[in-house]
Amino acid sequence: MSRHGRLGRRELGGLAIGAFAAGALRSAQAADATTFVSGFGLPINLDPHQIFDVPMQAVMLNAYDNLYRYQGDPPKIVPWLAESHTVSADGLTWEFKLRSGVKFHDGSPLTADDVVYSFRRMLALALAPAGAFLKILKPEGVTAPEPLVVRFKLETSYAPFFAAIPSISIVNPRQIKANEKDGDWAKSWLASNGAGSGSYRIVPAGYRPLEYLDMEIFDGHFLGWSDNPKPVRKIACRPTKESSTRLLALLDGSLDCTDTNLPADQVAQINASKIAYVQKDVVMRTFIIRMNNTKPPFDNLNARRCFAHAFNYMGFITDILGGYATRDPYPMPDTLWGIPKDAKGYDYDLAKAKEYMAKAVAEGAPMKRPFELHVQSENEQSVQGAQLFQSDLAQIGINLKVVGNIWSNLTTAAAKPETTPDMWVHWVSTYFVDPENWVGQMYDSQFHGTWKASAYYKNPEVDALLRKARALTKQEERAPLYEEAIRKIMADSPDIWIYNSMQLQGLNKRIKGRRFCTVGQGAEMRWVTLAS
Amino acid sequence: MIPILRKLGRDLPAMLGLGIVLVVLVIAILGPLLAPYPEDAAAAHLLRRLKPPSAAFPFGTDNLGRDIFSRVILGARGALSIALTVVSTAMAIGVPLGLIAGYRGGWLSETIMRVTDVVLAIPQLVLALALAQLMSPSIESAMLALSLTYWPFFTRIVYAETRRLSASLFVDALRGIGASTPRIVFLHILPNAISPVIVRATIGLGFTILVAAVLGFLGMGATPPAPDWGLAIAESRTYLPRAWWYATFPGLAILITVMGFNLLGDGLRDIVDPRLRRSR
Amino acid sequence: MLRFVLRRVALVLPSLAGLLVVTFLLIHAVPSDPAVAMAGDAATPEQIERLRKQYGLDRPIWEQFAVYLGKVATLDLGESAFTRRPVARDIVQRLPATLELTFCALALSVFIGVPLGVMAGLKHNTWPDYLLRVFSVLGIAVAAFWFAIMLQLLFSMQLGWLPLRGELDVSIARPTRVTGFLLLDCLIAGRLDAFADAARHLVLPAVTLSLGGLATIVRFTRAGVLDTLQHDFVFYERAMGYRRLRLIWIYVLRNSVTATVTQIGLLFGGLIAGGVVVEAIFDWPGIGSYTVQAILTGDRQVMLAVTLLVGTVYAGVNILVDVVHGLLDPRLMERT
Amino acid sequence: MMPVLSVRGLKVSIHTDDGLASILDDVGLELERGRILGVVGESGCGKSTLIRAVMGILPKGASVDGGEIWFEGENLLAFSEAELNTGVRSSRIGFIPQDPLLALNPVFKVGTQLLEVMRWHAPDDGSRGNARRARHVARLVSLLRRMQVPDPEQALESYPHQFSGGQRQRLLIAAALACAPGLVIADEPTTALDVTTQHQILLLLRELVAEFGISLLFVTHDFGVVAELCDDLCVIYAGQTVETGTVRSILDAPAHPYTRALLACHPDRATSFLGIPGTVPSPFARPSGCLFAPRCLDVRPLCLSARPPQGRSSSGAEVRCVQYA
Repeated sequence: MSRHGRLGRRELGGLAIGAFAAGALRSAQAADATTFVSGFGLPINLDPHQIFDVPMQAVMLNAYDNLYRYQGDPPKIVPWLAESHTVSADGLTWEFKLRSGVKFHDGSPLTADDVVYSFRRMLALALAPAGAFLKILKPEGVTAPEPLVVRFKLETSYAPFFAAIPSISIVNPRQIKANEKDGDWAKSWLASNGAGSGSYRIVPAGYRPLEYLDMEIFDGHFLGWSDNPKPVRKIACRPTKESSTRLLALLDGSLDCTDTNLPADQVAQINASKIAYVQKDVVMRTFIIRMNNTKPPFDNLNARRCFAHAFNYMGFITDILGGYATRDPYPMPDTLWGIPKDAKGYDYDLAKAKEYMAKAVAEGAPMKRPFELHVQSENEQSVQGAQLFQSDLAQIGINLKVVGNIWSNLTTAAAKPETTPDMWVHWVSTYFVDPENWVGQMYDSQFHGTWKASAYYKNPEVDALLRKARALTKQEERAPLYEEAIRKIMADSPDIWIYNSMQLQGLNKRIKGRRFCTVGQGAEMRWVTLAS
Repeated sequence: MIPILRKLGRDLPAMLGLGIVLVVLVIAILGPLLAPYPEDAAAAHLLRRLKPPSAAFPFGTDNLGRDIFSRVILGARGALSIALTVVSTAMAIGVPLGLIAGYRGGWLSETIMRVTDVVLAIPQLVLALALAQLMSPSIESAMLALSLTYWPFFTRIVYAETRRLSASLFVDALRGIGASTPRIVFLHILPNAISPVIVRATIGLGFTILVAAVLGFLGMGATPPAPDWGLAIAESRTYLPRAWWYATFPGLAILITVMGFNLLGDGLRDIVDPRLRRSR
Repeated sequence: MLRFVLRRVALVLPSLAGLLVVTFLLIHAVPSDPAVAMAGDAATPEQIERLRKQYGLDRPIWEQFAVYLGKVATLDLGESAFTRRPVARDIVQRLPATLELTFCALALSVFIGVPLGVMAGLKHNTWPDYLLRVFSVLGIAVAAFWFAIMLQLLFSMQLGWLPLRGELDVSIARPTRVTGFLLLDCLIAGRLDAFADAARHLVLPAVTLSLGGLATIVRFTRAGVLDTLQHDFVFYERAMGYRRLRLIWIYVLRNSVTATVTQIGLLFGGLIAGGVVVEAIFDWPGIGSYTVQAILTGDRQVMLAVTLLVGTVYAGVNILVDVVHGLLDPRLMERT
Repeated sequence: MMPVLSVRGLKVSIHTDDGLASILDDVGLELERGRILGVVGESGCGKSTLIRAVMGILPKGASVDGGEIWFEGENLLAFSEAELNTGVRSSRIGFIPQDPLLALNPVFKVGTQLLEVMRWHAPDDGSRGNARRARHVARLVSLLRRMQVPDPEQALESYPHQFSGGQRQRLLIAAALACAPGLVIADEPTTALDVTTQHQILLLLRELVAEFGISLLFVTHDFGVVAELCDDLCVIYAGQTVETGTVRSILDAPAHPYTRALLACHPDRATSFLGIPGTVPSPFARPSGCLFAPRCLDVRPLCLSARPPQGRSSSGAEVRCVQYA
């Protein structure tokens, strides 16, 4: 492996003596062609039934299998452990036919009973991944009528059910039961071990929570390895905590890929190097400034419109994000179905903002009070966006205070309208590819109390449309309902929708065969080859 | 007083320190008048992000296109008020407690020292977080958290020195001739124990500015867009090493200010310390 | 001496109990709800409510404290709400890494700081003294992360002498865990290659972390030496013809380091917290980043356990400091 | 016979923040072998500086500007610091300090401190390593026993603060004699002690001078002590020797007005309680004439204009006063 621009290495190298010198030479040759050093973040634990977030995808997609899986860009849901599925006309009964001959890492066969066990475990733990299922699926609703058939009997018709199926990993009940304590479904054990059938197997000795994780290739994976004769044999997850270390490690060759939150300001520097480049992918991840619609003046439409016109969307995207994002005026990714393409979003126009402000003031809205905008202080981009907003609002005489805060406090505060800040900033990532993931959970008033619905927006017409769309199974029938709901939501301007993300990831040039999908953000490793 | 100033006048580094402190004070007071772009305390100028130093922007511009020179000038007030408030509050609590604990002995001393141990052992971050949440995150909550975690340092130092001194012969002698306790403690022990206190305090001024920066970064202290020096360094990490000027100039500001206080502190220490005075 | 140590150890328990009460109250004053963090991003309010019940978070605070105290008494620190692992296990895994780093940093600070401090004291108000004073201010005023990045740029990127981050190279197998201290484990396993690699990984973080302590030690040692040099015994010892080097490095130094030793004790408490930034930049798998993560996710069990742990380490170090004080100056031992 | 110590015309000045201070102006004295020479003067007259100059340990900023210091036929001023440290201090010149508590390092055992001195300065008897150390311990024990320190072995294992003032002074006397020097300099060694202990120490010193064959330079401000202990006397005022001679001759017939005034103040023979009017002249601004003139009861016009010459009194003492010129 060659190292980039090391000036005067030969002259200065003479000074390095003893073990240090020997070690330096060795580490330069260390990264071999079968070990992939990954910079993806680690989930806070390894149990796919406890955690459901972006870092978990990187573990799940490699160490576990699921019935269906999102593949490709744009994402398509494709059969994985299941060969096919059927759904009854009323949308309540789903049957999945499993592949035969699938083996877990311990060599035992994967059957319908194991799938049933996995879903029941997920429901019993009732943690993040269960969010989409708890209301519509009871444990006894999952059954295995045949060794390779799994049947789901839903309580109510719920269209996003199928979209959420890939979020559930199938675990090995034999390993789980062997490590169970006091009927805890082995949640302590699985938090730092693996019990799956995926392309890679977790090495428990190589795991320290949030620090590092080693995974080894599973030669007996059901897909075989004929499609990738020279796969990565060991994935060494070594996430970086600091943005500068991440950059240096990539340029130094000791990191094969960064995580997917590379700041736009580092793109040029990475692309200028001989060893790495920046991969750009459009993902479904929207950036939003929330407004608490219950707190005056945000209960006033003109006031909300005033704020929506005061954000410098293009300035933020072009200058601060270096153009690495797309302006998305809708409340969900504009690449998703269900978007009313004719609807016009809000643009940056301080004159209009002033007009709306005058109207709002005339209607008695307290526009002169100081406002608080809470940001996630560890996230530079949210801070920058807030400061930009603050600077523009100051020009029209609105006093905005930027308050640094942390995610857990913000989500706690968002549980009640009184404690929810005037405004706050967050992203909405793809948990499953369905409008339900965005508008469904953000603007249906039954979700008030969750951070996704923290605008506390309530419009009975929108509620009705969203609920109707949720109960239908056919996309053609659902799409117009979402389009209409979104038109109404946009007219009410409950939040400030800013952009849909472009994912920036630094990659070593030796990486070949990477396949990208917005779910998992390119973390699935089974097709990757490392060129020597 | 006059002889003290005269002595200080002959101490070259101390004069340099005094000069720096005075200049920083003036900048802190007149900041908005001196800064070429006083509006850059809050404004954003996207078109001139991360520009290297030039005639128009002697220290370059930051990630939102703000003039770093102006922000360094505007930041002096915040830095001084944090550092001075925290250190003087901590001293006001810590020094008397240390004197009492060191001189009195017995259960009172034990109690004070155990409480000190408890407070010292509370991780600063946990305390800062709790206070930030109770008072809403702000520079004030950070200052309070820092003061509350810093005073035991003074108590411990003063305690150790007082214990050493009150064992010494001259204090025995003073007791023998019937000097009152406050007289012994404040006129005889305190001046002898003051030297490490001044050293600690001058170190504290620097630490405080930096710790406040770390707290700010975790959302528990100075918040953007405040032109805080420490915050600027913390924010600049993403842009290092390319935008070297972003961290360098606020860093130099901290360095020079802290150095000013330290040099002055050393000079004062030499003057206040009676043993050193005797040798002159 | 033994009685003194026993008495101090006995006093630690009430101190730790006090610490626990204070921390418990503080943490509970924070509005961040651990149930929300536990439930995860996609959770519904019902899920959160269920967790709150399950973990007794809906009970009155004194009841929660009683339950916690009962568990701590049996050395059960509970389970982390987010890693789902026993907190004790997480800490046992991570603490050695932090202690190893802290200890090396402290050793560096002492072995460099004390001689420099003595030199500055001896050369009082001359150029070497001024330079050392400025140097020690630099140590305080330079932000650790800036310094760390500069070290990385020079020694890892430009010169390639030292690794950029981490504890051990990806290609080197970890030695079997015995003590948890990586360097020790390498030696126990007889793995000199791993030892050399681990030692190389330790250099940059330890140097960075030593910076603040170094400055403190230089300044306090300097002040101590200046103070000691005023004493009559220094003149007497010169008059009796003590060798200059022995006079300074044995007879003067031992009288000068009381305050320095106090500071070293205080630094030890601060170093674990101060390690947060260093651990983050060098991806050092220690307790600092674990604590920050716990604070950011509102994980009360971890915050309490870390506080308790830091408190215990701190109390231990300070008993040690008092013992060292006693060894340095026999008069102190007689008074207690 | 050649004197053990001979100081001639010694001048020492010191650079301070307030300017150049003249500490010793013109000091001369001679100490004959086997005798005890008392050096007497008020505080601030330069006694300590005289001792420091002889031992070559002047304070920072001080320098010898003139004069000679002859010790056993060698010019001490020509010695380098290293030569003094290895070849003179302790081994040839012993030192007894004023305050035994402050002079002992508080954090080391007495034995450690005394052995440290012997390790470098005790006469070489050919033994090495542990044997040498054992011999040193044995010598210290016998010396301490001679000094009437109870339980000498235990004493070596104790810390300075564990002794009484008198015991500590005995320890330091033992230390001064440990390496068998020819000359011992004592800097007001009894000032910090009570009268009974003081008397015992003086008796002890008297005996030791004969017993160990040493010469003793004894600095004090107390004529009573001088009368009890010394053979010869040297009176110093404002950095100048004003009168030297035998104790007998000077006490019987003090010649210099300063000596007379000092003696008049001594409680044993006080004629008034007034003391000497005025103060010692500032070292920064010495008068051009006789330094004592501003305070002298017998001042003449000549005293104010020129430095007085050296003269001899009827009793044989050397006197710096116009009256005896």
